Amino acid sequence: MIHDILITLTVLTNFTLVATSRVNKSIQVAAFQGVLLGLLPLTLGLGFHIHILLMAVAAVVVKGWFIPFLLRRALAKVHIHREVHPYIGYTVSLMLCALGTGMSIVLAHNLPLKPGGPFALFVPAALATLFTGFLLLVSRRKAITQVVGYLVLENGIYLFGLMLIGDMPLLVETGILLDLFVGIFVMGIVINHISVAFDSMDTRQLAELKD
Amino acid sequence: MSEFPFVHSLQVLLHILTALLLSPLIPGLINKVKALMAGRVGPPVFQLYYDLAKLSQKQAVFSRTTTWIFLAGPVGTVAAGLVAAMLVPFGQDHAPMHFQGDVILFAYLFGLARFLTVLSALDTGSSFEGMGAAREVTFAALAEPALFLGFAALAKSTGSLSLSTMLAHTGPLFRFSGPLVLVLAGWAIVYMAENSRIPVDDPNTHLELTMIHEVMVLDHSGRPFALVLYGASLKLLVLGALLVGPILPRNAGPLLNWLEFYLALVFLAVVVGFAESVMARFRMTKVPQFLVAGVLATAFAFLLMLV
Amino acid sequence: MSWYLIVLPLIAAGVAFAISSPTWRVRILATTAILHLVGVLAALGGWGMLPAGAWLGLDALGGWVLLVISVLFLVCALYAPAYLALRPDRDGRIFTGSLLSFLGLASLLAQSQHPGITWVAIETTTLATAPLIYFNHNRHSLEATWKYLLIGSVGIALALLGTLFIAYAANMGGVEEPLLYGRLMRDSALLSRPWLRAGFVLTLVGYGTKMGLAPMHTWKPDAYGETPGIVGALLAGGVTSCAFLALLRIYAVVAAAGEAPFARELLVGFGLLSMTWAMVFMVRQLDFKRLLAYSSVEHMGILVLGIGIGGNAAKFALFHLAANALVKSVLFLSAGNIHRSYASKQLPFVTGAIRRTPVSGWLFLLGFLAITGTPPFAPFISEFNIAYTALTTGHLWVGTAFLVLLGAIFLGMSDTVIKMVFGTPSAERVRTPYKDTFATTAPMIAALALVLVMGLWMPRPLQVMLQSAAVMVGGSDPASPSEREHARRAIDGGQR
Amino acid sequence: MSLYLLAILVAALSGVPGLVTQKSGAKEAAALMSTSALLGILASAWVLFGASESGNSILMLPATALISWGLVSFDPIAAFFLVPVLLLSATASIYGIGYWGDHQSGARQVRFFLGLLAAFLALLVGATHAFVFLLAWEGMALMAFVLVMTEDREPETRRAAWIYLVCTHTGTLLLIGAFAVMAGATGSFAFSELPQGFASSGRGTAMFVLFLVGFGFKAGVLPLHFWLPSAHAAAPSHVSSVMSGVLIKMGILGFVRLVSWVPDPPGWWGGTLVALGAISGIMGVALALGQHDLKRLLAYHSIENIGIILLGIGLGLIGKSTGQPALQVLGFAGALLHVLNHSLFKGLLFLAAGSVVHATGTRDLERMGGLGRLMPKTAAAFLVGAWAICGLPPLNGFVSEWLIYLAAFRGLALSRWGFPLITLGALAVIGALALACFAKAYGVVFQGQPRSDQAAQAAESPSTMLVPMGILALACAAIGLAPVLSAAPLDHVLSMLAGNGQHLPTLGSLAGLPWLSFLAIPLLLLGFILWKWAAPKPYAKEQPTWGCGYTAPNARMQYTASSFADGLVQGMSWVLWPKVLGGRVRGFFPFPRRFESHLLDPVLDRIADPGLRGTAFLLSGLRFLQAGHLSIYLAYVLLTLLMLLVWMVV
Repeated sequence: MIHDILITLTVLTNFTLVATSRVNKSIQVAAFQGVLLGLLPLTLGLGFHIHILLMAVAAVVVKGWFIPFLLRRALAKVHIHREVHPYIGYTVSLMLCALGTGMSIVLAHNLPLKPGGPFALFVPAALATLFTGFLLLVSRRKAITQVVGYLVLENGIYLFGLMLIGDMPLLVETGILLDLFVGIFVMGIVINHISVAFDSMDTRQLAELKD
Repeated sequence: MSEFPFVHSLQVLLHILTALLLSPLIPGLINKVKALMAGRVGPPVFQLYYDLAKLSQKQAVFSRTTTWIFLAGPVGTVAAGLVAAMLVPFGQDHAPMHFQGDVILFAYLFGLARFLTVLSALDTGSSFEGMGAAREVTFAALAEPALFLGFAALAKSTGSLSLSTMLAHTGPLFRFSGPLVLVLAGWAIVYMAENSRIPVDDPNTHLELTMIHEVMVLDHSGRPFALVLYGASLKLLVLGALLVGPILPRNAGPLLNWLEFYLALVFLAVVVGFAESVMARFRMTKVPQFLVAGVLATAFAFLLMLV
Repeated sequence: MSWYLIVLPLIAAGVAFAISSPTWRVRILATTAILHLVGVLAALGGWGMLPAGAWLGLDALGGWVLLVISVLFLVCALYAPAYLALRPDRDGRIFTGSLLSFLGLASLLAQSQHPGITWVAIETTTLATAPLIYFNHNRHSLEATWKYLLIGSVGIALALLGTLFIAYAANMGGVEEPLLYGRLMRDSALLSRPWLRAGFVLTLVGYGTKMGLAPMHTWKPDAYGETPGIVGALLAGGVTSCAFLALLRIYAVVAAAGEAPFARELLVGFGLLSMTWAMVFMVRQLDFKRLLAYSSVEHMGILVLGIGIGGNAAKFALFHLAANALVKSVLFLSAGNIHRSYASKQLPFVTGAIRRTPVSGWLFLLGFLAITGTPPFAPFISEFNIAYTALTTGHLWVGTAFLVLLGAIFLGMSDTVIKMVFGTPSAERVRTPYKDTFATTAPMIAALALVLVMGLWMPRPLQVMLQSAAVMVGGSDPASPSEREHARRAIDGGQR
Repeated sequence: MSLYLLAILVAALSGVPGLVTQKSGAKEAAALMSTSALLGILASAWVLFGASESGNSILMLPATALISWGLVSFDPIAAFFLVPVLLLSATASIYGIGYWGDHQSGARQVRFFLGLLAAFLALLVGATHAFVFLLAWEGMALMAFVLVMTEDREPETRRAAWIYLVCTHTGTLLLIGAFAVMAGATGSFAFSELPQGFASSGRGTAMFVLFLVGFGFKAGVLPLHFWLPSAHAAAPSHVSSVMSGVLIKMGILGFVRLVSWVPDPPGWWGGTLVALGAISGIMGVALALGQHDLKRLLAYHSIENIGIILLGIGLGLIGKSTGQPALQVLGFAGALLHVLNHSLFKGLLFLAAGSVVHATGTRDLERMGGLGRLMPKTAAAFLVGAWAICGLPPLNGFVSEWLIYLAAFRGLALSRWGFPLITLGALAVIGALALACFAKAYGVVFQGQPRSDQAAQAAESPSTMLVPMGILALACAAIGLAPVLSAAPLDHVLSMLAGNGQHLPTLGSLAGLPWLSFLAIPLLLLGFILWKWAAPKPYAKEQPTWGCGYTAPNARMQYTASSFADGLVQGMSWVLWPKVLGGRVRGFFPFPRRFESHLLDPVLDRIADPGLRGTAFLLSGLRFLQAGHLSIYLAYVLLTLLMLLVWMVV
C-alpha cells in the first residue's frame, strides 16, 4: 500500500532530521517530509474530492516549497551552515528519537482505532513525528533549527488530522491550513528580526530574561 | 460573735488599737533579744516610740530632685499597712473586715506599699537608692508566689477565699500537719524577706552596699521618716499575725484568745531576734535561692494536700 | 449571535491601521471599546436563547467571559490615549490595530460553539498579541516575543492535536459533523473514552500553556515583564481568559461524558503546582512586573483549582476570572506608570512610589491587597468560597494547601510591594518627567471601584447568568451556605 | 441599634473634613469622633444596663447571592466591646490635635485612617456573620497597617509594618479556614450556636486550633506576638494607644464570640488558653523588663495583659466544660473587665508615653529622667496608668485581676486543680514583675535628674493632649473605686456565654465588689490624713540628694533602666537570652569600656526572622528552574505531556 510506504518514509525522515547537523539539509528533509505528507491524502482511497485535492495542494505548496523558501532566505542572511554543539548530541538524539517512536507505538496501542480504516500506522507515526519535532525544539540552539522542529511537530499533527479528513474535513481544514499559513509566516518575520538584532541565530543569546 | 455584739465591737476596737499602737513594740522586742544574746543591755523595748516622737518634731529635709512621690511612699506604706491590718484576724476569729477574696486585696496592699516605697526611692535620683529599689522588686518577684501558693494551700484546705476563715478555721485536716509546717516554713522566709531581716537584709546597716530596705529611705527625714519606721514595724506586726494565725488554737474565750495572740507575737519576736543573732546575712546572690526554697515549700504544701 | 461584536472591532482595527492620524486612532479605539461593551450588554440579554444548532452565539459561559474581556478592554482603551501620547517614538498603528483585532477575535472565541473555531480564535489571538509584546522594539522585548510565540505556538499545536483527538473520539462513536459543543455534550455517552481522555490531556497542556499554568507558563514572566503595562493588563486578564474559556469548553464535554473525576484530578494538580511554582518565584522577586506575571500564574492556578474542586468552587472560579482580570488591569497599569516614572522596574531602584507617583503608588498597593484576597475586594469572595468548598467537600488537604500557599504568596509578594511603594525615592535615581495625571489614573480607579462593588454586590441578572455558567462547568450544586440562605430567603419572600 | 450605626458612620467620616477643607480639620475630626463616642457609649449603656427592650437588634444589609446575609447585631458582647473602641478612638483623636499637628507629615492621612479604623473596629464588634466579620477584621488591620506606616521614611517602620501586615494576613487566612469549618457544621456563615458534640470532634478540634492561631495572632498571644512590639513602637503614639487598647482586643473578642457559640467546650480548650495565658503573661512582662524603648516596653506589657485576659477566659471555659457556673462567671467576668480596664490604662500609658516622646524626641529610656518636675501632669497620668496596670488597689486593674484570682481560688476545689494553680502562680509572678517594670519605667523616665539635654529641655504638653489622658485616668479611677457599676453590664454579657439552657449566678452574688469600694475609703482617708501630717512645711529644707559621701555625683551616675532590671533579667537569662555586648572591667586602671545589653524578641529575632530568611534562601535555590533557556522551557512542556500521558495509560 502506498500510504504505508509514505508513512514509513515519514518516520525515517524523522531519524534523518535528528541526525543531521547541517541546517540546510534539515530544511530540505523537512520539506521532503512535507511533500510526503501532502501526497498522503491522495493515497487513502477517499477519491479525488475537492477537499482532498485542496489539502494536498496546499500542503505540498506550503510545506514543500513556501516555508523552506522562507527559511532558506533567512538562512542566507546570517550565513549559518551547521548546528554546532546542540544541547543534546546527535547520537543521543537518535536514541531518544527511537525511544520516542517506541513509546508512540505503545501509546497508540492503548488508543482503539475505528475498525476497518487504513490508519493502523497513522497514530504511532503521528505521535513519533510530534515527538521528533519536540526533540528538535528542545535540543537545538539555532532559532532556525527550532523553527524546523516546530514544522515537524506540525507535520505530526497534520498526519493525525488526515485520519479525520474523510469524515470531518471542515474541522481539519480550518485548523491545519490556518496553522500552517499564519504560524510559519509570523515566525519567519520574527526570525528576520532576530537575525537583524542579534546578527546571528543562536538562542543562547536569547536567555537574558530569567530569574 | 453575733450573739454578743458588744463583745464583738470591743474586739474590733481592740484590733484597731493593736494595729495602730502596738506595732513599734515588735522591733523593740527583737532588738532587745538581739542585744541580750550579744551580751549587751541594748536599747529599751519602747525605743521606737521615742524615735517616732522625736522624728515627728524634727524638721524634714527634702532633696531638690524629688517630687510629691517622695512623700507618697511613706504615706502610702502606712495607709496600706493599716488597711491590710483590718483584714487579718488577730486575737478573734474574724478580722474587722472580711469577705471572699480579701486575701488577694491583702497581698496587693503590700504590693501597693512596695510600689510607692520604690518610687519614692527612685525619686531622689541617687544610684544607691536605685540599687536598693531594684533589689526590692527583684526579691519581691520570688516572695509573691510563695505567699500566694501558701494562700492556695489554705484555700484548698478551708474552701474559703477569706483570710479570716483561712487563718482561723484552717480545718482539722490541716492543723498541725505536714502541709501547715511547709506553708509556715515558706511564709517564714517571706516574712524575713518582706521585713528585710537577716539573713536577707540587715536592718542595722545603712551604708553597706548590700542592703535593700534601709538604703531606699536614705533621704527621708523628719515626719516622713517617722512614717517609714512606723510602716516597717506595722509590716512586722501584720505579717506576723499572718504567720502565727494558723497555729493559734482560738478555742478559748475571747480574752484568752487575745492573750494567746499577743504571746505568739512575742514568741515570734524572740525567735526572729534569736535567729538574727545566730545567723549571718546571705551573700546577695544567695538570696534568690533562699526565696526559691520558700516557693518550693509552699508548692509542696499544696501538693501534699492532694495526697 | 452577534456578528457586530466580531466585525466591528476587526473593521476598526483595519481603519486604525490604515489611517495616519494618531488622534483619530485613539478615538476609534475608545469608541470601539465603548460600543463593544454596549453591544455585549445588549447581546447578553439573549444568553438563554441560543438555538441548538448555532455555530456562533453567546451562552452564559461565553457571555460572562466576553463581558469580562469587554470591560477590561474598555479600561485599557481609556488608558491607551494617555499612554500612546507618552510614547510618540513608537508607531501606534500596529499597536492599536493589534488591540482591536484581539477584541474581535476574543468576541469570536466567546461566541464559538465549535472546537475548531475556538481553536482558530485562540491561535489568531496569539498572533494578534505578538506584535504588542514586541512594542518596545529592543533586544529584551524581542526575546520575550520569541519565547511567547514559540512556546505559545507549541502549546496551541498540542491543543489542536487534542481537539483532533476529541473529534476522533466523536468520530469513533459515530457522532457526525458539525461537532458543536452542544452535540458533543448531548451525545457524550458515545464518545470513545481513551481518545477523550488523551484529548483532554493534550488540550489541557495546550491551552494551559496559553493560560500560563506551571510548568508551561515560562513565557509569561518574560512577556509580561517586557511589555508596556497596558499590554500586560490585556494579556493577564484577556488572553488568559480566552484560553481558560477554551479549556472550560473541553472540560464541559469531558465532564458530560462522566470523566469529570479524571479531569478534576488533573485540574487540581495543575492548580496547586501553579500556585507553588508562582510562590517560589515570588519570594524575593525584585522585578515588580515579573512579580505580577507570577501572580498571574498563581491566579490561573486558582482558576483551574476552583474548577477542579467543582461545585460551589467552580462558580467562584468563574467569578474569580472577572475579579482577577480587573485587579490585574489595575496592577499592570499602575506598575506601568511607576516603571515610566522611575525608568526601572527593579527593586533597589524603585522605592517610595507613593511619594513620586502618589496615585499609582496607592493604586498598586490597593491592587496588591485586592489580588491577595483582602475583603471587601472581589477576589476575597472567590478565594474564600473556593477555600470553603474545598474544606467542606472532602478536599481537606487541597483546601489546606490552598490557604498555606495563599499565605506564603502574600508573604513573598508583600515584601517586594512594600519596599517598592513606601519609603523615600532613592536620590541617585533619575527622575523622568512622568507624573500621574487624570488620564493615566482614572481608568484604574474606575476598575478598582468596580472590583470593590463586585465584592459587595452584584446585579441579579448577572448572578443568574453566572450561576448558569457555573452549571455548564460542573458547578451545579448550591453547596455554599450563602446559597442556601439565599434560597431560603427567596422562599421567605425577599425581605430586604 | 440606629445609634450604633450612626456612631460608626460619624467615626468613619471624622477624617473627611480634613481632606476636603483648606484647614487641617483636626478639631473637626476630634469633635466628630467624640460625638461618635458619645452616641456609641449611649447605645452601649442602653443595651448593657438593660434598658433596651429586645436585647439583640439585628441589621440585614442589602444582600447578594455572593455575600448572602450581612448580619450586624448589637448584642451585649458588641455593646461591651464598643465602649473601649469608641472611647479610645475619641481620646486618641483629641490627643492627635496637639500630638500629630499639621507640621507632621501625613497629618490629614492619619486622621482619615484613624476615623476609618474606629469605624471598622466598631463594625467588627457587632459583626455576627463571617463575611462581615472578616470584612471589618481586614479593614481594621489594613487601616492599622497604613497608620503604622505613617513614618514610612524610617526603614524600621517599614519593617515593622510589613511584619504586622504579614501576620495579620496569615491570621485572616486561618480565620477563613476556621469559618469554613464552622459553616460546614452549622450550615450558615451567620454566627450561630454549634451543634452539640461538634466541639469534641476532629473538625471541632481543627476549628478551635485555627481560631486559636487566627485570633491569637491578632491578640498577640505568645508565641504569635512578634509583630506587636515593633508595630506599636513604630506607630504614632495615639495610634499605638488605639492599637494596644482595642485593636489587639479584637482577638479577645473573637475568643469571646467563640465561647458563645460552643455549648460544650472540651476541657482541654480552657487548659490550652490558661497555659498560653500563663506563658504570654510571664514572658510578656519578662521581656518588657529588659526593654530600653519606652513604647516597646508598653507593647510587651500588652502581651502580658492579653495573657491575663486569656487566663480568665481559660478558667471560664474550664468552668463551662465542667459545669461550674461560679468559675465560669468569675473567669469570664474578670477577663471581660480586664479587656475594658487594660484598654483604659494602656491607652492612657501610650498617650502619656507619646507626650514624653513629643517633649523629648526620643523613645530611649536611658536618655530620659527628671521629667516629673518638667511635665508634672503627664507624669501624674503615667503614674495612674502604671498604678492601674500593676493591678494595685484602688484602681481598676486590681478589680479585674481580683476577679480572675477569685476564679482561680475557686477552681482549686475542682479535680482539675492544675490550671487554676498555674493561673494563681502566673498572676502572682506577673503582678510582682509588672510592678518592677513600671517602677523602672516611671522611675527612669520621670524621676531623678535628666540624663540628656533633650530631657532637660522638655516642657509640658498642650492641654489637648492632657485632657484625653485625664479622661482615661478618671475612667480608671471610676472603675477602681466603684467596681459594682460594672456588675450589671457584665451579667448581660455573661448571659450570652452561658451554655445550653444554663442560668448563671450573678456576678454580685459571687464577688463582694462593694467591699472594694468600701475599703478604698479608709485607704484614701488615711492617705489624706497622713499626707497632711507629713507634708513639707514651708520652712522645709531643700538639699541635693545625699551622695553617701561622694561629693560630685552627676546625672549620668544615676541608676539606669538596664541596671534596674538587670537582676531580674539575669535571673531569667535562661529563658530571655539577653544579648550582651562589651566586656568586664579589668585591672586597677581600666580603659573606658562600653557595655550594652539588648533583649531580642525570642520569636521574631530567633525563630521567625532566621526561619524566613532560610526559607527564602532555599527557595532562591530553585531559581535555576527558570534560567531563560527556551529549549528547557519547551522541555517542560514535553515532559509534562509525556508524564501525563504515561500517568493516563498506567
